[in-house]
Amino acid sequence: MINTYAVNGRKFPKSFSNEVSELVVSPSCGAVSLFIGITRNNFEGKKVIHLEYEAYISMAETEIKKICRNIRQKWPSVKHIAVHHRLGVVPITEASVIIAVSSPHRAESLEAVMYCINTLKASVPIWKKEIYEDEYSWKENKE
Amino acid sequence: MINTYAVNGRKFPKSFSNEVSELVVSPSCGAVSLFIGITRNNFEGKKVIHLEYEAYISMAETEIKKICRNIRQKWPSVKHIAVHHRLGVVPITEASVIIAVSSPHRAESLEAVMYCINTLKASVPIWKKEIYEDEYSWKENKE
Amino acid sequence: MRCQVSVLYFARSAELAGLRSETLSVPRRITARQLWDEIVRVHPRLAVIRDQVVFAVQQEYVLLGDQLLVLLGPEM
Amino acid sequence: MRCQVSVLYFARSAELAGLRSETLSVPRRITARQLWDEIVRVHPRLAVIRDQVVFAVQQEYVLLGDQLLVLLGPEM
Repeated sequence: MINTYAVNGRKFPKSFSNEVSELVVSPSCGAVSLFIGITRNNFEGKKVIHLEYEAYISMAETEIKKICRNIRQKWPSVKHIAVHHRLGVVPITEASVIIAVSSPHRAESLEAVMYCINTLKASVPIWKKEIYEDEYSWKENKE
Repeated sequence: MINTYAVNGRKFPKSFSNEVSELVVSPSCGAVSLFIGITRNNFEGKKVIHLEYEAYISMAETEIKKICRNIRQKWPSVKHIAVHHRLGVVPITEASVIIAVSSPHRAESLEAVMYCINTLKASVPIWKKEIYEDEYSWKENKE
Repeated sequence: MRCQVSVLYFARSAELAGLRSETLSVPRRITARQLWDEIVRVHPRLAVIRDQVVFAVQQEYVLLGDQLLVLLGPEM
Repeated sequence: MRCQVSVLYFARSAELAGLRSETLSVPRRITARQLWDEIVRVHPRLAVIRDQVVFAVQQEYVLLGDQLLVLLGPEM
């Protein structure tokens, strides 16, 4: 059982989602579920140029550790969990967050990934600045 | 809006999950959810050597088309859907099925992937033969 | 009136029947259950999977009940 | 009795305060709301985000209420 997590400014390499999913593969697991959060080109009708993420890194990692602990309580059969959040500028169509969870059967990994991204958005101190064509706006990372 | 689906004997290339997730990325989508079904090393305590999948291919593709149609009815904001199922022998820790769905917001892609794999297992004519050390067993693809 | 239908076997049913496809001559007006019985007459070993078999006609699943099938195409 | 606390600012609060971290001297016995008020005294522009601010002390979220904080570490 491994929890892997990182919140930092490193750009995700090409085929990073593949690397993250391989981190959680296990011979005893029939299911890997992934969620990839991506910068999209609009917010409430406004054209987004890019996003910029900022975190209270040490606290963010503490909060992600708590999420991993909760996942293991709720779904004891979950095997490996990987959570990677990128900081700084993230251009459109690039990933800012990748979550992968493995489990013997599919229901647990699917539910755990859903719980993980929802709780991450609600409780981990990461903020995003939406840069529009002529203005910007700081958001909690909820959306 | 693109539906991509394939049921055939082609081995998934390395970093295929990455390719499939890239198939569904769109500038208007903030979320990509993936499910990867993998051969695991045991079934009800018995050691599995590998799995062998067989399908009624043309009907399987028809049923997957129906699933895509249902996803678009249930979650109209879903953008792209990709479903790839491999046939023949699939060794342990290798993927037999990869599903990816993109949507502007995360809830839709997460729910659609969950629906897609559950419905695929329930309704698509694909069978798996579990090869144990000294016996084998044909299953509907439900598990 | 009889017609030719092409029957495909998969997974365990292919193993039990000993082949993956064949053409059978069956009455054109036939229920799903009668059609299954015709098939079992040709391949008695299939009888053991009666309760688990997944049965499709013209790529649509059908239950092994009394509903009348409409056999049109060559494929069943 | 007063103590030195290290205050970190993120996102909009960093922009409004004009800095990302600083050390402030505050009473050791203080409620969350009083601590916020101390911070706003130093950086009046922060007043506008009072209703949205996410406030954490020793890496634990706290509401801007009357609960007494235990200020131990250097970090707030």
